[in-house]
Amino acid sequence: MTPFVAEVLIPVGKVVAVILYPMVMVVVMIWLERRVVALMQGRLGPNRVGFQGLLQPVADAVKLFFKENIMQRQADTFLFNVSPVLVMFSSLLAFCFVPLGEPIMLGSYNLTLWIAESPVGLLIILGLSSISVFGVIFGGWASNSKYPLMGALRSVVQVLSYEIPIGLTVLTVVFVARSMDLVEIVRRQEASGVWYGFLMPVSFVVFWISGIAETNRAPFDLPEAESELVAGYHTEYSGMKFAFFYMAEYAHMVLVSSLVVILFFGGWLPPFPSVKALSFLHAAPGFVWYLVKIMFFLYLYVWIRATFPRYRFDSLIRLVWKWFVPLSLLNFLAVALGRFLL
Amino acid sequence: MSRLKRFLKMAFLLDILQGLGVTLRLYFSRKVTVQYPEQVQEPAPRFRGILRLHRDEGGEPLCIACKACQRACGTNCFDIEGKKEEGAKVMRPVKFDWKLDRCSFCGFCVEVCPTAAIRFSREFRLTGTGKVGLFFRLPDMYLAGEDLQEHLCAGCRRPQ
Amino acid sequence: MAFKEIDLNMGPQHPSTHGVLRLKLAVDNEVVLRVEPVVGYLHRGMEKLWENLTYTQVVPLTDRLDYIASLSNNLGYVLAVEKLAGIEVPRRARYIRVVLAELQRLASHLAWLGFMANDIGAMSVLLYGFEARETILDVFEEYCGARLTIHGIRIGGVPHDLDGALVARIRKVLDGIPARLADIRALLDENRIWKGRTVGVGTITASAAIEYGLTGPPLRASGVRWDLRKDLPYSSYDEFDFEVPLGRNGDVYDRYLIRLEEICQSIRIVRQALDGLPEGETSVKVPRVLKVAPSEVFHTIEAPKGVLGFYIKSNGTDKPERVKMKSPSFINLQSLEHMCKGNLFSDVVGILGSLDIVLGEIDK
Amino acid sequence: MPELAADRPDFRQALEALTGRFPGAVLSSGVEKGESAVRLRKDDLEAVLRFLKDELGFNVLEDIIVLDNVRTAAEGGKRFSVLYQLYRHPGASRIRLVVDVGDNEGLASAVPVYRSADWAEREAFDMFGVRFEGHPGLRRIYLPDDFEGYPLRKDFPLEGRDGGV
Repeated sequence: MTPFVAEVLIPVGKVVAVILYPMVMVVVMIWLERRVVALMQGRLGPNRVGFQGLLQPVADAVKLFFKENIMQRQADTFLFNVSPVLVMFSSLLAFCFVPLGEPIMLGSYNLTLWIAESPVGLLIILGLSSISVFGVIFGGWASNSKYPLMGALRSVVQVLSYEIPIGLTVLTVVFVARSMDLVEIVRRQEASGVWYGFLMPVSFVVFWISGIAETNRAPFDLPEAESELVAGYHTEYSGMKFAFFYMAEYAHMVLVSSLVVILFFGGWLPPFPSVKALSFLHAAPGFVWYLVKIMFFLYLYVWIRATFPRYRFDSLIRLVWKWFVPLSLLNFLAVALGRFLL
Repeated sequence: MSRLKRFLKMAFLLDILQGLGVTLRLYFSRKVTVQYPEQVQEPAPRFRGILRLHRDEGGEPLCIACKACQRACGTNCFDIEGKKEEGAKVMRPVKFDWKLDRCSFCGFCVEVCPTAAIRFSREFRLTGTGKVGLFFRLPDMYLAGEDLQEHLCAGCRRPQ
Repeated sequence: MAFKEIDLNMGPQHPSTHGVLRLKLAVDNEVVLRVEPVVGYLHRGMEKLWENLTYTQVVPLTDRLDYIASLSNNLGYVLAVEKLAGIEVPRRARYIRVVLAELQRLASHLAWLGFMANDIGAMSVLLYGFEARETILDVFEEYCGARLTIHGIRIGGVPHDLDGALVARIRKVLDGIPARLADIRALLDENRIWKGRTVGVGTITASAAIEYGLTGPPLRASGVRWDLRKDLPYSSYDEFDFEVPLGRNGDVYDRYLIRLEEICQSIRIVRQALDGLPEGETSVKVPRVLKVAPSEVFHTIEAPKGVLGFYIKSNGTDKPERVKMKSPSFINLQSLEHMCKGNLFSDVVGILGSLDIVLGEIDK
Repeated sequence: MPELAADRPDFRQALEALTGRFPGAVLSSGVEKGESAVRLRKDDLEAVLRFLKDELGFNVLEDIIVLDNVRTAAEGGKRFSVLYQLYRHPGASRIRLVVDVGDNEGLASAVPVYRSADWAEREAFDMFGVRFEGHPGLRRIYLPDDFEGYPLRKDFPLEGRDGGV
């Protein structure tokens, strides 16, 4: 292991891997969403492009790439162009802190399956995910037309008010795991033998539903409500700029799913560690388990989108302020008492 | 009692889970998609496709140019001229112009035709590439199948 | 900060205006202040055309009025002409017309269910509703060869007879619908998001509904018991027994429930009509060139969208002097502003969906 | 020959109340094909409408129909006749009021009495050019506002004017 390889090649390789990982997940997600929603509606979904439609996302990307980039004359050019980048940048950057699996020993070199591990990893991810809100707001506002403006206004209120329950529920996990370092949290769950999702089910449910609202998905997709605001904040976007918004939304979904998996379902830990009979499960590396859990939550995203109607704006806000915030406060209290007594 | 039951239902997200249950069951249900170009759903016997003229067994056209269909048509798609050859028993159409783009498939012409010369076919692929393809002269009224498609795309500039 | 009201343009190209309708909305940050529907984008001058066509040639044009329920338009016009010309239709033809009209009501309500649910976000229900509707359109295709602009009812009777195979197929279709409906009801009826979007939204009281001339399901949702099939029975509707579902507080949720209940009632009617199908001719001999003595008539039927009326004045020739169509969607749309005032912008979509309007019928 | 008004009980009773209350208003009345029609003088229209709605319970104005009798009108007769289809609910009975209007004469609007007359009158104006005084916003409903001419008039060519809007 020459220093050149250890110092330069591996970090660069890891960075490329972290950039590619969400891209691949986005492609998988696009295909998964169209197929699953279709199958739930009694139809087949894309099955023409490539085997069972697997090349459909590629076809979409190529189509969007060659589409003309239209911009409103009165649009604010700088903000109009910067917002897709902002949204994309914040989602991808957050993936640097997401630990994908147990570090692997390459000879003497300890290859860690994440780019950075910082004691405040969780805080950074939450901070980055609220930066993408700026992208949405600037995008909607800079398009200088009424529907995107309304989409942007809705998205501001929705994302900000849903960050409170997310913050509180994350707090309960940090409280129990005594650290904000994601790797540490997974290790704690391994040590304590129980996943926090089962220890604190209320936190998990509130976090998950707020996560859906955070990414403007399914019942909470008011900022991009097709039947009301035509296409919400990205109405005026076309071509690659629209593709950026589109991919960023999926990347954000993958980010929230991986957060749920790490915080509440023990990142890369195989299930039922204590049961001897199922010990063959340990054979699969941590990364595979991490992927399986993420795929379940991504499937859940699509499943919910195919089932539920859309919330109205005021009931959406009433839901968070009247139900989620007090619920997560009480839950935090209960967890605090629990830890104090046990 | 019902208030408590309702509260419990709401608290444990029963309506949400019921909805998810329905979509999951339908996820595994039979799919109804017909893969169109490969599988073609056979239209019903009485299907009102494009109008076609017919000939009797001897190959003689049945149409006697009586213009009953022209009169019955509400959107005047027909423009017929008939001529009686000497020695022929019955008049024959010399000019039989029919505009597909004006036809509303109402079926009056088929009902009113005395010799059942004009009838609905079961052809539903009627897309053309220009007005030229949608205008039918007398010989075109007998086309069917591929040469009908050929005619419909008459005005197309793309090389065949 | 001076209060500034945004005037928003919804349509004419908008995903949920069910055709070419433009809504001029005055909106104060999502709260609707004023709604002004602008119509006329689909105006084809039907009434002018009708004055220059013979009585029989007008029937295929009535298909294109409410293109979701073309058989009901046929029935409405044909009954008016028969009353005008004094044509007596054989009993078997009247029963077949009831079967066709009620099947058309089923298809129209299923299409409405799909559109409205999709507007409020439940996109899967659109597919389930349309899948059930396809089975009914197959019956129409089997019966007279067309699926949307059907032209399946003629002056003097019906063009074809219902043979055994077709009756069996209709019964099979009728058995399939309740199951599909149960799926949709399980998805929507008790769903808190759906109820949150529909209960108490776009309410209209019974007196205001009558004042605005509202008819059909939106009126019955406010508790007014007015169904022409019961009050002024036509085409032997009085020989079938069915209930008229009524709502209590006239909001979007009640209109949703009423149309679902009407689907069940229509199934009952079709079953009774098929069981009691009398023998006899399917149509009476009508002269090819139908000349009608000078007179005038205004005849109404209960179409899926509301009371559909035809005023016809004859002048002795084979062409009507004047044909005026009273369109239910045209009148129901007028009360949109009354229902939307004070609600949120996203409710306008739900309320418009619950009115079940079709622009072909509004613009004529 | 229209049947005599006498044999339709509910119509006869409405007719008597009407002639009692407005002596000169009813010009003629009759029942044809089971439908009752009353021809009114133009200026009593609004009062009769209000009377029918409040006292006799005809609470629904179903439709406003305009006829262009330019060919059939007798010499000196009015060109348009405007028909009001009224419906009584509950009770399921109908009455049709007929009012004759000259070419550029106005007519009292029915909107103050029946809200549903709003668009019906706008359509009548758009198609025939009949002016309804007192209508909150009388303008074209189907055709663009700058369209000249009234299409449903008998003298308007079927194929439209060439180069028309």
